[in-house]
Amino acid sequence: MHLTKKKTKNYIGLILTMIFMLLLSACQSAETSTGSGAGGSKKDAPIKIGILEDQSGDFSLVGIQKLHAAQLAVEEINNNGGLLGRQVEIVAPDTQSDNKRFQEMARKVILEDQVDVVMGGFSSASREAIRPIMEKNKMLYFYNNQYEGGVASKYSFNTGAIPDHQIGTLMEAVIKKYGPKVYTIAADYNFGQISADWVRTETERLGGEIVGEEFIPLGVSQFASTISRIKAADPDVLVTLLVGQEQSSFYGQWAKSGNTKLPMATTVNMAQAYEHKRFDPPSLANMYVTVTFMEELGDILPSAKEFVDKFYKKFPDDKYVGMEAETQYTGVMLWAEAVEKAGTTEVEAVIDALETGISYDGPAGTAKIDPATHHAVRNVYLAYADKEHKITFPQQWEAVVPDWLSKEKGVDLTKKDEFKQYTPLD
Amino acid sequence: MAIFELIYQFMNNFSFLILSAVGLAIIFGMMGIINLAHGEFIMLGAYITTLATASGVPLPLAILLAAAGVGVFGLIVDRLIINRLYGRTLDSVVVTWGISMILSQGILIIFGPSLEGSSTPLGSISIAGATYSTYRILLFFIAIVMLGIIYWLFMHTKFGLYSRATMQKHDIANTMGINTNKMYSLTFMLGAALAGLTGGLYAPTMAVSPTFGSAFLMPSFVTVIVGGANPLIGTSLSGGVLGVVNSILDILWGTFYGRLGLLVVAIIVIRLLPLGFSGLVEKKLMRGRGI
Amino acid sequence: MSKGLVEKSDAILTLKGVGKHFGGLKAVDNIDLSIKKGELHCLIGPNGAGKSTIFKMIMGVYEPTVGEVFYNGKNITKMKNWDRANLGLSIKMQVPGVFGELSVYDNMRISAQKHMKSSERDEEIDNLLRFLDIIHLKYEIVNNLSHGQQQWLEIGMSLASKPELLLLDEPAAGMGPTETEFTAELVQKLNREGVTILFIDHDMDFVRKIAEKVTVLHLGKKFAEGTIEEIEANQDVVDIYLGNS
Amino acid sequence: MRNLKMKLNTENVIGIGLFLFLFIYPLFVTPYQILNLSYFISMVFLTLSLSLIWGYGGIFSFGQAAFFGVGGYFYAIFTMNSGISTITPIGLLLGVLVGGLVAGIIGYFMFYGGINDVFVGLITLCITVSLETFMAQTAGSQWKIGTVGLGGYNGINGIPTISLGSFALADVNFYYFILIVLLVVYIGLRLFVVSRFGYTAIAIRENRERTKLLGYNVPRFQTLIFALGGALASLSGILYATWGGYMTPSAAGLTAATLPVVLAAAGGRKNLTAAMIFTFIYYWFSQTLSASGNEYALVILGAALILVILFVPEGIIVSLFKLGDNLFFNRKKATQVKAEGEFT
Repeated sequence: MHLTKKKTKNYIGLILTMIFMLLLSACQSAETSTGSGAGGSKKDAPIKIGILEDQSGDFSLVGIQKLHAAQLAVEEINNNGGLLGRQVEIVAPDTQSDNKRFQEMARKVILEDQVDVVMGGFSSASREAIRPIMEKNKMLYFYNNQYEGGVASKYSFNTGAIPDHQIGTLMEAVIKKYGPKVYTIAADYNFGQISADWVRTETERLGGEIVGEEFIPLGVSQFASTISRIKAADPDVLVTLLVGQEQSSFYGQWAKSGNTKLPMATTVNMAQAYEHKRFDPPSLANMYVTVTFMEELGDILPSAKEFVDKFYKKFPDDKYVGMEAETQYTGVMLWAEAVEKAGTTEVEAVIDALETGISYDGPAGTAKIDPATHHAVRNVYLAYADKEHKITFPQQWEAVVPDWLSKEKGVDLTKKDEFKQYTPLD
Repeated sequence: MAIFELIYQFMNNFSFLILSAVGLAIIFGMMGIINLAHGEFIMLGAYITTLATASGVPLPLAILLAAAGVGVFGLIVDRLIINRLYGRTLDSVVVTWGISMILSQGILIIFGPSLEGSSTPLGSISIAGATYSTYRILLFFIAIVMLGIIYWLFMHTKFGLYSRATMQKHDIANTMGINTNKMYSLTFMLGAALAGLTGGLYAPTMAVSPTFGSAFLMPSFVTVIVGGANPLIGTSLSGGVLGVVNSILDILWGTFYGRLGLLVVAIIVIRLLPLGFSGLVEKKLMRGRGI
Repeated sequence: MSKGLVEKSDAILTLKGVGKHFGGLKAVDNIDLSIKKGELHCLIGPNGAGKSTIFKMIMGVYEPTVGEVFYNGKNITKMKNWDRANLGLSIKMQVPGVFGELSVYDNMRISAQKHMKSSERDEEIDNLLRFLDIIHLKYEIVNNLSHGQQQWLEIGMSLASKPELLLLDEPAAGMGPTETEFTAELVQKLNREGVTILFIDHDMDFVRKIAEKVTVLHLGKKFAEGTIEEIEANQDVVDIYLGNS
Repeated sequence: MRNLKMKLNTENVIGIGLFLFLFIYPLFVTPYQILNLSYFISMVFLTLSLSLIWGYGGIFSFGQAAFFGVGGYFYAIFTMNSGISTITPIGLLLGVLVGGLVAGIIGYFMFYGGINDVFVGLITLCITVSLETFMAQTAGSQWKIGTVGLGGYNGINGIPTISLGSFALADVNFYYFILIVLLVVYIGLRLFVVSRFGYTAIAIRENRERTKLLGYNVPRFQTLIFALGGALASLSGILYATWGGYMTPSAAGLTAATLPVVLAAAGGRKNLTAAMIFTFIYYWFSQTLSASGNEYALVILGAALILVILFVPEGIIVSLFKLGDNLFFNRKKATQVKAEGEFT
């Protein structure tokens, strides 16, 4: 008797759970069916952009900014009458900072949603996860992000900052000002290792010397031993190429151990994850970073100020407008220019249009596609944070050309298709 | 000079390992539950502290608030969910995984992907020409004091007696009139509160975000694995041993080997002493008493 | 089952100076014990006398702290317990060592498949279940069985491994009179068919009925040994043990 | 052989139904959906591997993700080094063997060392995370095996698909290939669990010490079944690597290590069919949530898992099977299906 009673109770629980799950999935499928229902005739159907950004998980800090930037760009395009007379629509699944999810969603937006271009990805791993899918499906892909450089692929375009832009300029500025002894700490993965290699090459070219180099595994948040090693080496400049929330704990620990005098140089901090706003001063005191854009650029550049204002008007709750947001925005705009020029969204035609060296006067000045490498010619600004984390821009470089791939590796994508990533470590 | 370095290193590693592991160890040791939401409990503590300091609460109070807040949260979670799973160790893995998903995404939805941190309090001190963060040295002593308090709690209070009895033999404790369910609830609350305390203590030294807890998860698991079921003896011993190993490898070969070293030590220890250091010590004690 | 009668001659199992110490406690202290082939031998003694510990050392669950165990003249002191089982040693434990979540058939099969060909396995299982009079429960989940039925099942599992030496730890514990009667007949029947049996029991009526030889343990030591009549006549034994009841 | 006879119960009806459905599925859907389902199927092997060793063998492991990684990386390095497409099936087979071997070695050290229960879970968790930590820092040129760089955190891409002769298995062909592999593995496992070995595994799960006393060399069986699980997980990794042409260290991360445990537990770990079906449902469900870009996706997923464990502790699919048995099949008959691997 007792047994049957318990059984019944179990089944009630089971049925309730099932109903709950069914309800949930019902809402979901209703949502998606309205999303993908707009197939229709190609002529007046909207043009679709697949935006794959991490709206949750480790990388959502930047991912959400980038999604918002894309939404802003598309809204502006649509308000100006759309592209080729058609409206532009965004398909934006959440990739959850998960590489597998990137692969699933890349296939989904290409094959099911039939988008005309895919943009997105923050971590290099997520880019590498989906790049083969782009190439296999002959899909145009914009990686609007800073990264370690070196991707030479017919279908991939990068509109962000790469070592060509950031490291030569940065090292030149800090070595000239502070001296030749350089200590590098970098995240122990592709981006960190490759960037550190660039730092080494550039330092040696400038007559400097690497007095120490250390790689920190991702996810490490305690830096006591690293800090004591740096102190022992007594460098003139500390280059930090740290990545992720955990590793950014370095700065607080660094400042706390009484080292705010030593200048730091980086390519990653402040402009992306606005550490100078999130951490109390003087964590990032005396830090230099080379950027293609950051919110504070609005102080010296009217176009940047206009962009920042537009952004906050549309997304008043956002906390910062960073470098990757601008890159995403400019990326969308460059693609739009190319589509207008090609008169179609056909991938091959758009690539040809992009390879004519299309340019766009964006928030941070003119950005222009370099046809041989599929990267962007950009203005580079040196940003400096003082003890109060106030940002100034002591130096800038006009139209830096990303020519390492073409000069060192002989890549010319206008002549020869390639599908690989070169690294200085090879 | 180098010896001060090494000592400072060790103090740092030791306190980090102990503080990240102790809440997990108590829940695992007493209840046999592997709490995969441990990192998120720590994260919650960091959020409470950071938000409290931002609204003007002094830091020490804010840290205690984190412990209390997460403790209460732990109690609620226990009453709603965990108490239905006593004795079902492996089911609790799934459930706590679910809880951790809800917590980290929930915090992301509510507070966004990051929080403006507060700076590390206290200055730095110089010893033999090198400077060290005072707060971090303080953390070491806090870890020691905390172990002391836990020792007192388990060895000299009624709660401690009952919970040791419950840990030893669940059914016998029951027949002795101990309400084991209540003991489990209190234990879970205590473990959660300690996680909250850890989050509060480290909030001023690290970037606070919904993934804050993930930095603690691996070290805490390794410490508990090496320590074994006894949350007091095991955790402090394993914190000590791992702290030494980590510091030495760190100084000799860098952070990567320090981290890999932790995992390798854990694997070796389980292989040699499946019950961790607790098992070893208990065996020794038994022998000592016996003959 | 048709091994026929074996002459009660050579020792099948010999314990030489075996002891088991837990910390300072000597649960079993310097025991010498010899079981002859074909014997039906009983271990008795008050609680904590070390009876079950001896069984566990014979089966290899515990390793003796001192002393040696011989089986058919072979030193098995350090042998793994599964190897002992494959030599023909089998045990029915005090707390029923059956797989409670599984069916009777599953339990029997787990034991039987190790020791017989799959072609004869199921038929042999049916035979054993019939022999134990639990064939009607073949597909029942073991947890739903009565205590007595679980004990018989465990004896059945032991038999499925075709043992030479069967260790029974309290085979009649918790059984009613009829069940005890049945179990006693069962044990005797097995012994007649050639299985050497060493068993532990507290129920003196049961012991009196079936045991040929009795060893009395007290505080981990061998206290007395002999036929049931000799033991019951021994005043010391009565004092420490029988007198209590 | 009486026990191997197919019994009419909900599990089998649904199992057969599912495979029939999967075989005709490509007739009705878009190429994307076929491709997507191939991905789900490749992950089913991972759940099955855990269901086998945990549900049947009682070994609780977080290590399946590590063997998944070993398989994927081995296949990538082997086939990319050779550069010949016809060698890919050999890469597949060798990869499965290597995964089994690695698991066997780890299992040998654990089980012969007397490690069991939750400690196996903890040690395998350490191994998995070590593998991830190690692989993540292999970006440099010193980390090369043959001509293939390990690629560090970014992983390896451009992994070739499996080719039979000169016939590359892509899209629908890949789908049918992987489906047939699944069918073979599934039937193999169903037969396995009613075999002698399967019974031994179940006995070990139910009571390890007792099983030893019945004459079974328990550590050896545990090592073997763990190796078998490793081989299956490795197969899953290889199929995943060929599906996306990509392998990454995060495949052996903490999340990846936990997911199979969650799927097996929530679906019903003691039942292979249930584990398989739940994997399909979970992947479909979580993907749909993710595709919608809904910020509550992970919250909903977490809540659903908690509800499942609280209200249907045996696993949701297993409970549905039982409900089905009670409604549609004679209950007495249903309890007699013991040998089918469904132990109540």
